[in-house]
Amino acid sequence: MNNPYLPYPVRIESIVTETEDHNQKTFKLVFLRPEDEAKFVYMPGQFAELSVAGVGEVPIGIATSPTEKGFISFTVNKVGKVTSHLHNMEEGEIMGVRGPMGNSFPWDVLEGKNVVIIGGGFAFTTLRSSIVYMLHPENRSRFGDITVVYGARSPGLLLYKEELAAWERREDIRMHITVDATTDPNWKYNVGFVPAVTKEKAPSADNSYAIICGPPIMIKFTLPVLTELGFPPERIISSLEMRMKCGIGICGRCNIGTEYVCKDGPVFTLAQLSRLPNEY
Amino acid sequence: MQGYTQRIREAAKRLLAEKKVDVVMGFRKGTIPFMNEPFLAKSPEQVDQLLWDGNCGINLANYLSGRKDRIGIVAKGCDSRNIVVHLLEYQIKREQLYILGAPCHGMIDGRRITEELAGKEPLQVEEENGRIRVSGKGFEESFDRKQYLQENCAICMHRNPVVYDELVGDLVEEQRDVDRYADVREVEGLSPEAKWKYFEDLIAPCIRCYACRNACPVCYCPTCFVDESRPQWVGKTVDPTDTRTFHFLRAYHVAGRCTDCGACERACPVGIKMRQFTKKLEKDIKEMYGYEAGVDPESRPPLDTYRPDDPRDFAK
Amino acid sequence: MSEIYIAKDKFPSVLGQLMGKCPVFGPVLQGKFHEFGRLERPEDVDLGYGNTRLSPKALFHPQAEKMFDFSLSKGDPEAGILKETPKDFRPRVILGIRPCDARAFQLDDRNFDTDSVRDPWWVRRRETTTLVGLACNTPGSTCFCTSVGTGPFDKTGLDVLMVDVGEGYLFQASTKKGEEFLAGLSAGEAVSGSVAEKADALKKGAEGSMGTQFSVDAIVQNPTLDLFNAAFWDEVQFSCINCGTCTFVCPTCWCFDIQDEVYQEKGSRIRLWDSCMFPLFTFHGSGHNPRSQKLQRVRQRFMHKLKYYPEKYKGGVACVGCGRCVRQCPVNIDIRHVARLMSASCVCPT
Amino acid sequence: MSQWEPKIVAFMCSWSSYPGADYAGLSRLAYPPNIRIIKVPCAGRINPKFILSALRQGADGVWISACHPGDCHYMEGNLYASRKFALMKNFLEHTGIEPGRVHFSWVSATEGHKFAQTAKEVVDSVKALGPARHMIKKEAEVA
Repeated sequence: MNNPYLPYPVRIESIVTETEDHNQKTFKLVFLRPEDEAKFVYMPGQFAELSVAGVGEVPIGIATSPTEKGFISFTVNKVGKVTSHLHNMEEGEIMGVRGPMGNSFPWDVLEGKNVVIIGGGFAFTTLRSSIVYMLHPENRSRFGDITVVYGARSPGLLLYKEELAAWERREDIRMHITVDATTDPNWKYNVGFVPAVTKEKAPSADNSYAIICGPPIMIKFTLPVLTELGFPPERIISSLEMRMKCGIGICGRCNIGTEYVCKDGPVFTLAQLSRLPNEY
Repeated sequence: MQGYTQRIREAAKRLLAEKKVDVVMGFRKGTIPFMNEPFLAKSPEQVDQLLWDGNCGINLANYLSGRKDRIGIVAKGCDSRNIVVHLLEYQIKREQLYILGAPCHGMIDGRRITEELAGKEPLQVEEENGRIRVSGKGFEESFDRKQYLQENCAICMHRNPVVYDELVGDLVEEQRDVDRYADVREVEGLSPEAKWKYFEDLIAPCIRCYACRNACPVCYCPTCFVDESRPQWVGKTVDPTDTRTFHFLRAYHVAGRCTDCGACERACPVGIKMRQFTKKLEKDIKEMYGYEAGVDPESRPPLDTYRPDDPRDFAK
Repeated sequence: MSEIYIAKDKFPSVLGQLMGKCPVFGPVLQGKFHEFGRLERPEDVDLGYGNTRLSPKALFHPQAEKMFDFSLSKGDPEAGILKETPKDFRPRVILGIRPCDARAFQLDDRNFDTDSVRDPWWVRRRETTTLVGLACNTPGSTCFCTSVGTGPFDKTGLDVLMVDVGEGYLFQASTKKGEEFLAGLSAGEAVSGSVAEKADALKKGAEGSMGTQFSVDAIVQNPTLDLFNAAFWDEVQFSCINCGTCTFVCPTCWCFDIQDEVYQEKGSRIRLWDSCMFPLFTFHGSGHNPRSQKLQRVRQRFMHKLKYYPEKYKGGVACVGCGRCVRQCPVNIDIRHVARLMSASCVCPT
Repeated sequence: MSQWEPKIVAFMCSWSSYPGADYAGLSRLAYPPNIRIIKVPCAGRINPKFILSALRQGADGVWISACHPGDCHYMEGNLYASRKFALMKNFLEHTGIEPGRVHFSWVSATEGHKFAQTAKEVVDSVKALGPARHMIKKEAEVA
């Protein structure tokens, strides 16, 4: 019987420190066995359990897109026992990955639509996955306009800086990068909080879906802006975080009412969340 | 003890009506024999649910930590001692409390009576004139109350509340000639190997549910050592060494603070006599530092102070 | 389905033969309480018991079990790679389990054995186990199985139901596994009319003594958010001390934690019972805790059993009425009382 | 068994016993090599969890050493510690840890001789008891 708790062994191919506070590192992982890689079929918005023998597991969103072959990447915020251990690991070391887990962003529904992506801080990982996925030559024509609002506290805390710059140069994606504040004289993008920038750039709600991931405070103040712009709750999509262990809807801790965030989520529409107990 | 219920209700009604307190903490009738439920009366209309009998063994001081309101609380001897511990440890302010002292006749050990019934299920329990009358389907038996007290109650030397604002019954005579530590001395006399085995057997049924810890009024740490992960001091499974570590440190952590209220043993779903750990510490503290927990609101707890003449013969 | 009768004086030798064929587990007196244990001798089993102190769920979902082992030794090419811990999955019999407890496993199956994910340990143990239940002739005062869709003679979770008819036991098979079990028993006699009548009378008597204590349907009909926001939780939660007793003794509480342990140069990944009563259960790494308050945790337990579960799986509540939590709660929080509050016609938020 | 040498974890106050060990070294005094010293800012810093942690990880003995009463760099840390450890030692022994595994001493920065002498006493006492048998966390005994 297939054991859903058994991680696939992977090797850490590279580690990139993303932010100036060194709290975000991106781990590029390569499967030790090709058959495991073949089984790891995912879509943007899903996550996986990163496993370190003797330390434990931690659920992290998949930062790569399925269009990127030969590896998967995870950007890990240093917070607790497992993530702190990961931050001390080195390239070449062996660890484990279990997944993919959860639903993804609703790609069948998003087809043919304009997509507005709103992200804040380090919650940009599965959003990066989504952008890369949509911009892939085979996929780009399946979506309408792509608008991105991405903010961080300061320029040094933005993830994936080189890719952001590359996307800025493209014609087929509208980028609105912003920081809360900066003293950098060379900063050439926006300054302001994500809700304010969203309001200012006013992406059209026509035929559009909004995907929003970020700190709770950002989400709280951005939702009214989206509503004002005409996005109904059914078209506002978010991804939740929750303490998890099994990641497959069995161990019981990540529920919001009837829904397990690990299996039935982590992606929910605002309409779905409004029907659930406010306990997340 | 008859009449306590009435006086508790009257006092509670008065205190709530006069807005001297916001709530009154006491007990209400339980749904099964030998059990009452801690209850918080918030309005004069609710006070008639309050009652008192020999099944109010849970220590209500446990519910005080961190409260910000003004509380009327029914307190038997041990509850009042734990209120003192809370005061000493700044968990509650005296002016928040209106203590309804309940001089205690000891709480009933329902488990022991149930054992005596050998399979017959008790359905009704009544106390009268020092007897406990237990009845069920097709039987009725009577027990001498004195013989069926919780073990800690049988050796209790502070049945009267040590602090109170008002009494709900007459003070009772304190027990004098009580040998509190006969069982501890028995273990002290064993060889190290036999001691190890004794405690091994004692905690073997433990399921790590933490009922003992959570029922304990002095266990209020925001993060208990068993929940610390960096470093992780103790494993979370039922491995015997981990279970031992838990019980050992739990007991040590309440040293000089434990009033032997028996809440831990009463709460334990698998019947572990974990007072065998705490009583040793209580005995040593009494012998070495002359301190009894929760008796004097003025003197600092024993591990929060020292004396120049403390015994130090254990050191080289 | 077939049935046989075995006289009590012949039963020990029948049991002895059975134990020679496969491991047999049953209610055993351990200290002052009964627990399920492996029978070493036929006389170990005590079928005169009321119910076990802990539920028998540990037979399928042990309180702590190793999932994987691994090496951490430097230079070991396999270091850090998890290997499934070898286990004994031989066929076995659990004898004398109560119908409510057996029914609980079926409710738990919906969690462990789904279309998309199958828990390998749970599923293999379930597949290799034959459940031979013992009907409750005299249900206890804290039992309420008939209020939650099972009963003292309920066969639905069992392969075989045993009824103590005085001089002997009536065995009734209700599954293919049960048929095979009966076929393998020696000394079985045909069931006489008087035995069948007696069993029937016992069943009627036991069920009749219990009645219905609250309406599950009414709870299921009340809207989730009304129940969630109901005012009564504040009163229900006051006395709770947030220990794990109710969840650990419960046959349908399956939640678990996963912990890694390291022993010098090797280690294990272990899963162990966890409890929604513990704050750590939902404590995020960030410090945020969606159920930081006692009220939220108490509500979660009852809502999960009586509202979320029936809603998610379309039927049944995650409670079999065994009454263990009622008897063992240190502060007398009674699920029957809570269920009555939840089934009241209006629990609208105040 | 003849090959066995005890492992002893020693928690030493950085103001007294730790420099005491240094002084013993400078004075070329021989003391047994079984001692693993963990320097702590004051005996008052030693949580009883540390002692249990050492035993759980397989220490055959634990030795705690502080400033003499009255000499604490922080005025009274050692006096609080003295109460903690008196109780702790009794409690460990009451629950089955053999007397002679857990030691407490007062050694000042200038007492190199006392340090070496106490080290020897501690090691001898633990050696006499043999390897630790209890409180050691080995592989979890679970299903």
